[in-house]
Amino acid sequence: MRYFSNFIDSGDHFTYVCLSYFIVFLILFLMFFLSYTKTKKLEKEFTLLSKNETKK
Amino acid sequence: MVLEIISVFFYRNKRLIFDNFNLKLKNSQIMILIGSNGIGKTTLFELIVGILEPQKGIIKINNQLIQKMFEKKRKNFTYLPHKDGLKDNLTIIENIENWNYLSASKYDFVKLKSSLDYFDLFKIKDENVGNLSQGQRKKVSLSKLILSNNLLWLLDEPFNGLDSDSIIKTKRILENHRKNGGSVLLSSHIDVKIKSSRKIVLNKLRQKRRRDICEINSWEEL
Amino acid sequence: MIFKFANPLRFQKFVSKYQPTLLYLSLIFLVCGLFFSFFNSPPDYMQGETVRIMYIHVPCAWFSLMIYSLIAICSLFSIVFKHTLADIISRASAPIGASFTLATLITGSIWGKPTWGTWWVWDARLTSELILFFIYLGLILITTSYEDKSKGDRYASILAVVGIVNLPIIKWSVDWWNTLHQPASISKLSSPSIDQSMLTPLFIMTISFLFFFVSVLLMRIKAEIIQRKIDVIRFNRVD
Amino acid sequence: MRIDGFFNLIKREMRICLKNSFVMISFSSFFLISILIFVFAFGSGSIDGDKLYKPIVWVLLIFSLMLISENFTNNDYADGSLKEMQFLGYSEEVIILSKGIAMWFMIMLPTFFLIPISSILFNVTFTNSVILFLNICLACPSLILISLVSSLFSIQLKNNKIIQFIIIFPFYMPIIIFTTSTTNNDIDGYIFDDNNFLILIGIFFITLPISLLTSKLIMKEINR
Repeated sequence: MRYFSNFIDSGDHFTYVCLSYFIVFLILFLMFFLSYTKTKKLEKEFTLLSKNETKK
Repeated sequence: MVLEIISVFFYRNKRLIFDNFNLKLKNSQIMILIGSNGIGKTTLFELIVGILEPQKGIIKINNQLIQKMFEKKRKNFTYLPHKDGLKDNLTIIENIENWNYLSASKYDFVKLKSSLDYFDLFKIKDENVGNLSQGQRKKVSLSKLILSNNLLWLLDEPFNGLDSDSIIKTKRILENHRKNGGSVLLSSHIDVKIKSSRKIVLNKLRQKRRRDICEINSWEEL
Repeated sequence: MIFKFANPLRFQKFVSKYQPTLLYLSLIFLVCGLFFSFFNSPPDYMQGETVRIMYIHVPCAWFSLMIYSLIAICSLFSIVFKHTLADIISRASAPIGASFTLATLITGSIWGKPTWGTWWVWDARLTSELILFFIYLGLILITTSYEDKSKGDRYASILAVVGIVNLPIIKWSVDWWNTLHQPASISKLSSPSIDQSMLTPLFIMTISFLFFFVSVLLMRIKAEIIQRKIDVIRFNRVD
Repeated sequence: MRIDGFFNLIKREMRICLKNSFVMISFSSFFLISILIFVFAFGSGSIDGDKLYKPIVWVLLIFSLMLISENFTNNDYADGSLKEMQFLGYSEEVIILSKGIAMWFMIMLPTFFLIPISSILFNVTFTNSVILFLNICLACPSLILISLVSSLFSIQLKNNKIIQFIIIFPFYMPIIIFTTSTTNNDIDGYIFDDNNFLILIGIFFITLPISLLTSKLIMKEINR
């Protein structure tokens, strides 16, 4: 806890560290989110297409 | 046997083009491949020449595998592709000379002159190829045939865009070549008549069969 | 062995079974790592509190290199054996690698501002990392810009194999040239030159990122396989 | 591979080059006009010539290399002569090598006149321009090979310029770094003691096999 309170008091450095953590997690989350939506969309499309195929 | 194609199987772009295709070409024989557009005539020539490799099957020229032929041995056939490889801003004679150097037949100006004369091209030999019409371009590339000393000729659509007069002239060259013991494989999308030649009609592979293959390809490979 | 997974159906089942678990594991490790990095590690006596950036900067850098070497190995495999799975893996992991590289560059420059006084220096390691980012961009562009997918894959694999020249330059640039960037602290596992309390968050973060990478990679591979199936169905319909 | 086949290829490339003299003219006029634009943009008063001259020349050279490399590969691909050379039995490495030699000739011949003229415009000292010229001589072969490979990469694409640039950029960077650092070190008069010249030659010997190999792979891929 002592380390953390020191860290919060460190002023300028605190913003730098928080900014970098925020940016990294933002990038990784975006990566995850984009691939997740892409997968879901493709899965939907595939089930639709394969249904049509079997009907024929 | 000059040219031998044994059970060639080839697909590209998920599309099956040849399935168990066989062809044999003997000495002093002219063979005409007839088929509609997109059937794979050009592909067949490229397979023979070694630009493409078949997935299965063997192709032999003079009883030698084409993939194992190196520069010098490759000079024993003459292939005129559909895209003629003529440079627009070079004159006719420069183009022919370039081809002559690359195909490593000996430079012989008299022979060159006679070959250009045969199609009445010697008069306009200093014209840029870009200014010529489609038929004249074809004539320029056909005059390479007279220059070459090879026995096997592979011609992709030689009669495209020619007038009737030069079609007759071309046929005369082919027949002379046959009499001298050479053999010719040529393709055409329309029916042409040449004396004592064999015809092979390429048919489109059946729809269902093609589909099966395509499915097998994508699933097995995954 | 590898060809056992080559069956797409089996692979998809595997992915849908284990992918969420991997993601949860990564989240758990992430929370642990955050706790360690903020509460349980001391500030560096030279760099001060900014040393905490290192706990994400270093794993990102490792992964940017590791993913590239994965792509390069897959590309070599695909050039030699022409196996589609290798193409799919390299296609799926290129964007992830690019995002890790971007993260490395951004955190590095944020770290550089308080420590060196500038956002960016044309130092060997930074430059080579930037080059890596551009190679990733080229890979992504070349795979997406071809109509015929297999052709794009083949070109991309050739490019990836050529680009492997850059990897040793990044790895050993700090040893070869005397640069501003500090040399690797954990080169020897037996006696690392940094303290134990700083090592724990670093490794926990690395493990968390590893799980994240694997789960996203699996998801992207699955998407790629479905995409190819859709392409096959569409292609058959056209005929 | 017989050696006279190689000479035949070079002869062919040179003949096409000399016939396409508009390429050389357009290259040199592009170079001169851009230099003039830079001169006008800086204003006539105070140009810090020695410092700005080298980067400007390198930027222009790289862009013009990219533009010219298209003439060698894309035209050949379009009219089918690339295929023709392949089925006539010339190996892919030799084709690319002959193209590279022809292109080197085509770049170096105008540069020989362009560098002095533009260095007069920029008020650059004589030694500096000589060093720059030497640098271009040494670095151009590897740059040319890389640009040929990258133009092969994008030969079948419609909007190929951007992709070509992005592919080419990471591989150009080390060469540019070393060339510019050579020209910056010459203040003391130690020109030829510099290691960077040796490094440039070394880079050429690394790029030569790699680019030949990749071009072989790509040219096999193009036909497929």
